[in-house]
Amino acid sequence: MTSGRNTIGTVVIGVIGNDIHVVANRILEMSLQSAGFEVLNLGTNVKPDEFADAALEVGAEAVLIGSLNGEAPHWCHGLKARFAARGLDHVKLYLGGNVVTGELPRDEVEAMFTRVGIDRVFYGTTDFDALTKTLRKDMDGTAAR
Amino acid sequence: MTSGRNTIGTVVIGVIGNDIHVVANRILEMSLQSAGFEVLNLGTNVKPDEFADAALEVGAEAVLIGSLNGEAPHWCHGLKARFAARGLDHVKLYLGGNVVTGELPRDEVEAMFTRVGIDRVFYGTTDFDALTKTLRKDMDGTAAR
Amino acid sequence: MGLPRADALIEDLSPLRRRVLARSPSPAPDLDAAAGWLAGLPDSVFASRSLKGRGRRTLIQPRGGFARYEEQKQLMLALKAGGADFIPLTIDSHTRQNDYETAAILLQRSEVEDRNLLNGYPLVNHGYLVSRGLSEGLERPISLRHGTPDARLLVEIALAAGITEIEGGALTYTLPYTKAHSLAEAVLNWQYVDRLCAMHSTPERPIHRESFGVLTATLVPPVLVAVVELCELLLAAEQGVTSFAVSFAQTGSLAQDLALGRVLREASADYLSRLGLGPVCLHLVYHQWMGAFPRDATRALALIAGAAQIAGMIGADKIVTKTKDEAIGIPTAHNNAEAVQLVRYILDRSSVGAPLTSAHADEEAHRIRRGLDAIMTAIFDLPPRTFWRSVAMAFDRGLIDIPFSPHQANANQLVSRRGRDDGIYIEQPGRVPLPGDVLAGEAAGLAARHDTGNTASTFSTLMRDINLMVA
Amino acid sequence: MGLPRADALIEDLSPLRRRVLARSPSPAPDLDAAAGWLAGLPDSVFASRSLKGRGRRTLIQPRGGFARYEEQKQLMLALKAGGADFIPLTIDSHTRQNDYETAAILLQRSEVEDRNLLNGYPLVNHGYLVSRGLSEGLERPISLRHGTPDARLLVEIALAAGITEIEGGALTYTLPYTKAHSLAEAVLNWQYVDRLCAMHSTPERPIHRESFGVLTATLVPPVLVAVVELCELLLAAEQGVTSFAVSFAQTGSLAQDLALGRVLREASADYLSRLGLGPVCLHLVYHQWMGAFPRDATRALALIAGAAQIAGMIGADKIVTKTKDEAIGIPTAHNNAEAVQLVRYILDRSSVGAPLTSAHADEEAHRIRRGLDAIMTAIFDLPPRTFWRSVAMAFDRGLIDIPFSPHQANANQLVSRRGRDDGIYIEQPGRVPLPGDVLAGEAAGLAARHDTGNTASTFSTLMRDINLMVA
Ligand code: B12
Ligand code: B12
Repeated sequence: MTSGRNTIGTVVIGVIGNDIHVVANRILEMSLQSAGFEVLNLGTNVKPDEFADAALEVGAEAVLIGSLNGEAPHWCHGLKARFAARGLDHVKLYLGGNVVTGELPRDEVEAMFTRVGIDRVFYGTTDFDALTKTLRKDMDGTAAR
Repeated sequence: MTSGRNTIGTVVIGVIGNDIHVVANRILEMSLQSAGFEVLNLGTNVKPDEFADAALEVGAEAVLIGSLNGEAPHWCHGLKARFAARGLDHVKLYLGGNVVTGELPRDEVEAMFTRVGIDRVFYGTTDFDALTKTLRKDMDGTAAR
Repeated sequence: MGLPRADALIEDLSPLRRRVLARSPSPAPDLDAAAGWLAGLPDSVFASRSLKGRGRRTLIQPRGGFARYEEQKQLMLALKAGGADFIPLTIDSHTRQNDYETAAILLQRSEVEDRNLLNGYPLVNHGYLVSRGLSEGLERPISLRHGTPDARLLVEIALAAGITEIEGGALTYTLPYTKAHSLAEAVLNWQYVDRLCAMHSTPERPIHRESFGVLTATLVPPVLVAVVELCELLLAAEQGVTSFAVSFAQTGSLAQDLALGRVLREASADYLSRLGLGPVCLHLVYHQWMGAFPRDATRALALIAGAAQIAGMIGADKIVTKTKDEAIGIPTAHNNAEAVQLVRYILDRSSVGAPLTSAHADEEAHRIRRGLDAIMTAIFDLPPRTFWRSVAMAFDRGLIDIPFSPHQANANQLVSRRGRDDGIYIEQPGRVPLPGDVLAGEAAGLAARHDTGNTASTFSTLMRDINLMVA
Repeated sequence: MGLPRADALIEDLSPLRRRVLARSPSPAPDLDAAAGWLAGLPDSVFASRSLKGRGRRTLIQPRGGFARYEEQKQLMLALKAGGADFIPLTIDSHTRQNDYETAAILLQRSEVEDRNLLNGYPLVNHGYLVSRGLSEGLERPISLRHGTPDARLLVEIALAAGITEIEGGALTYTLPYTKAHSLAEAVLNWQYVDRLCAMHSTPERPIHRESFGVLTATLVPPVLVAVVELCELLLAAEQGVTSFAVSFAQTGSLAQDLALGRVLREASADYLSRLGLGPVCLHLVYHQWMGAFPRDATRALALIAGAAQIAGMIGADKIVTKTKDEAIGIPTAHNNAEAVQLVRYILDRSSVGAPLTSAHADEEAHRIRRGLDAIMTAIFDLPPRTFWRSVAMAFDRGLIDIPFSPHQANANQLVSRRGRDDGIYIEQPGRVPLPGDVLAGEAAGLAARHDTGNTASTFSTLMRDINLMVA
């Protein structure tokens, strides 16, 4: 990844934990790029510290974390602290995928993760076009701050 | 049908109304014959009076009525009276098959038909071996009376 | 010697039509009411056009009929919303037996008591004027499904109501559906129906006729299905019908399904051209499992899905569907639409391009065709000078013998049961004139039955055979 | 030039085994604990014997693993009661990555909090002694299903626990399941596993090895599945494995399923005999749809039923099943057993005797085989003198290139998408050495796609291709 000029922002993406589901991750990368974002894709099997380190390194405004295999509750615990430790409180944390096992009420799932510092939770099937729009809005907010 | 000597009783069978489902009727005939009954099979499309006439003619102790296509509630109404009119009150009336449309509680279905004079109701899948045993017992009762 | 011939066509139907129409319990249409009404309908309600324009899509037709107009209309709209390509109008069992009186009583009681006391729509009692409303806003052809040996009045009213697909035929709506209706009469009555349909056809928008190769849905050997389908096709072609579908129901054996589908397509075209009949636009319809159904909803759905996949594999023009309620009773509109959706889902993922085959399927196809040709030749060679009389005689003499027909004149001498891979094989041919090599093939099929092998049929194997999909 | 050869067999595994076993977080079995335990088990728990004695039955294996012993045991009994022929032991994702520590923490928390915090059974943490109890009263073989590139310790413990079927392989458990694990190391580690299995095999009761031809379950072209399966078969045969199953997952195209099944069977036997390896008792395993699943329960069940029918049509030795919960999460034991019952119901009614084919399937089979032979020849011709090194090099050089592999060394130059009848075709071969005529055939398959025809792949066609069974 080279930090281009004509981009509307830089984001880090990846799949957290011991998770190897890569299909949505590849598609997400394509979607974000075609929407004009600069994307650093860490791929699968990404540990919390790696996300934080990468965000620091490229000056990402948001980190988009995928979790498909049911491990999200485990790994998201304490994630926010790793960003804080690097002075990255302002970096937006997005989480999406099969973030829990089984079907739970949407608000319950969202509460579960916002409680530990995730800014936005996308539970299940996600329209990536809508996602990029939300992201753009959130980033405008961050930039203005 | 010839009235044999070694039989344990004579029965009339048939499918009532404008009903042409004959598969169970054929199987029932075989089952009853192999259990030793003398069987007059009127086949399909049998109207109430035909049942009563046939029972009178062969001196049947029981009439086994099949109904598969949902017409039973219509045709069983007033059936008993036709037998009574011919002095055949003692003839047992059996009804079996898809005697109603849809799934209803068994006792509700039974009440619906015993109310109009059917002696025994076999709702849905029927074990014909068990049926012949019941029939034999019922006929012993009739004979003793 | 009675070969089917184009000049067997009935010249003037009008005197007869007047007599038939006079019997209507509802206001009768006049002689050209149907023609006028059909001319004003859009292409989208013509079955023959849907079939012709289907591309590689297998079209879907559910079954269903309710007593009251409103309920039937709701069902039709629900089925359309579920994705049905053809909308059924299934007729109740009293109307099928021309017992309009009982139908009238039960229709009235259904309306008064606000519940359904008929197992189908009593079209003759509702009449053509009311029933014209059924196709409004439907944009799909309506198919008349019944089981009526004398369907003359029913079809008069159907056409006048704008129904463009008429199912049935002399053999297929008599042998499984009646006990005592004379087959010879049925043939004459269906000649009337065929002729009527042909009269109401235009070159661009023919009325579509469809046979009902399902017959009794119980152990009917493929070769007899083929014979019956060919006879009805030829009888219809004699009367000028130009859009026709032969059909059959899932046999329970994939090899036999593949084989029968192929033979029906090939033989239909061959016989028409050899006899100088037609041109007829030919189609193939597949009925998913028509025998005893599993009560368990999951199994019923699996059976429905499996049949849809087979319809895709044989490249059927249309599949006629069942529902998970089949073993229980008349399906709800919701479950009926669910089945349509499911079948579409599977069909959209089951196209195969080239026809599938196997050594076994090839062997089955070869044997079915040999048997078919032998029986057809025997029918053609019967004494009568007209084909329709030969067909009736073939039945009387047991050349056509359908297992589990309720008809009292059916020979009941043919005995069939399941053999290799659950296929249906002939154990005793009765008087059906099958050549020795064909009978040897049937015996081999029986010998390869996996559980019992070549033991004679017993009561328990018969029960297992009938309940193939239940247990 | 590195042809597979029987003398590639590892002579003495003992020193290495001691080092591997020393890493166990649970009490480690000693070197001959497994042999002694296996010798005392009944024939009924040996996978190789079930497969050999299956007759014409396609056997059924569900998937499933829970964190806690008791829950896993209940699942196994429920699956047995549902009619499963093989009982799965699916391993959690931390253990798959040799992260026993995280697995231990989550296992403990699962026990304390009385809920399931792992997506499988952490066998290494439970240990062999506890896990021996799993097969008690089961009378069915247990199959180890995981996704572990370094499965040495896992398999040591599995064998000592009485598990007789080991799924996986160097390629199939690395390319879809890891990001950074060196393939060369994986090959060495799987040689260990193969050798270990061979050592614990007796002529009558071999330990069964099974490859995982599913790979990423996402647009993997059949020819690459065939290459990977052949490589793993040959690597296993080099180490003395005598019972082996090649496998693949439903492609979405019936023609490709029929073709791939046939090529896998034929090529497996051909290569072994040509190379003088074996004898190996060969089997074919079919995985029902492994890609993105429909959320709707009815569709999911229909998809499962349809796949079961295909398994019957290709005469698979075994089918591995999914459940209606697939799109939602780890299935309940009840829904898992329901799927097994459903698949049995369909399979019992889907045998075809002779293999099915079609002109398209023949063409597909021919092309897959030509491509397979070309790629295998290219692999054999690589510089290394041992086959295992050639396999690793083939991957490094992009001769083996798997779409949607998460592995960072995967070439990702091969581009595939769906074409004729939803089959998977290669648009850009990257560095996979396919002959010109094969590539022309692939292009023709793409051109015959019914919706877009031969337009280049776009984001929206990609989404449609991936979600073939969802929408
Ligand atoms: C294909 C697949 C595999 C392939 C993966 C190949 C690969 N390398 O990618 C293979 C066969 C190898 C595999 C393995 C396993 N899998 Co898997 N797999 C699937 C499957 C069938 C499809 C996934 C897929 O590709 N979908 C297509 C994409 C486009 O959709 P998606 O991933 O769901 O993504 C959408 C949303 O989730 C969201 N989204 C995804 N990521 C992100 C990220 C962000 C930031 C946002 C905002 C949104 C978002 O947007 C996408 C579009 O709507 C699913 C079940 C299903 N969905 O049908 C199971 C599933 C995900 N797997 C599962 C499991 C458990 C495993 C295993 C652990 C094995 C096991 N125990 O069964 C191993 C994983 C080992 C490991 N280390 O992780 C479970 C997860 C259970 C849970 N979460 O509760 C599932 C749900 C199946 C199940 N019911 O058991 N799997
Ligand atoms: C095969 C079949 C046909 C064949 C019949 C061929 C023939 N001539 O026999 C064809 C295709 C021609 C046909 C036509 C019709 N059918 Co039909 N048919 C069936 C089907 C699929 C199987 C019946 C069968 O043979 N089963 C095998 C035998 C062995 O089982 P059985 O008949 O159920 O009998 C068992 C029990 O009922 C009982 N039993 C039966 N008779 C008797 C008698 C006695 C005395 C006793 C004690 C017990 C008993 O014991 C048997 C063993 O357990 C059933 C649905 C199903 N069950 O899956 C529908 C079904 C019976 N048909 C039905 C209907 C409505 C019709 C039609 C009116 C068409 C329509 N509207 O859909 C026409 C009938 C026209 C008419 N005039 O009657 C409905 C009846 C609805 C209801 N009762 O609520 C059913 C349930 C299908 C449905 N869900 O709509 N049908």
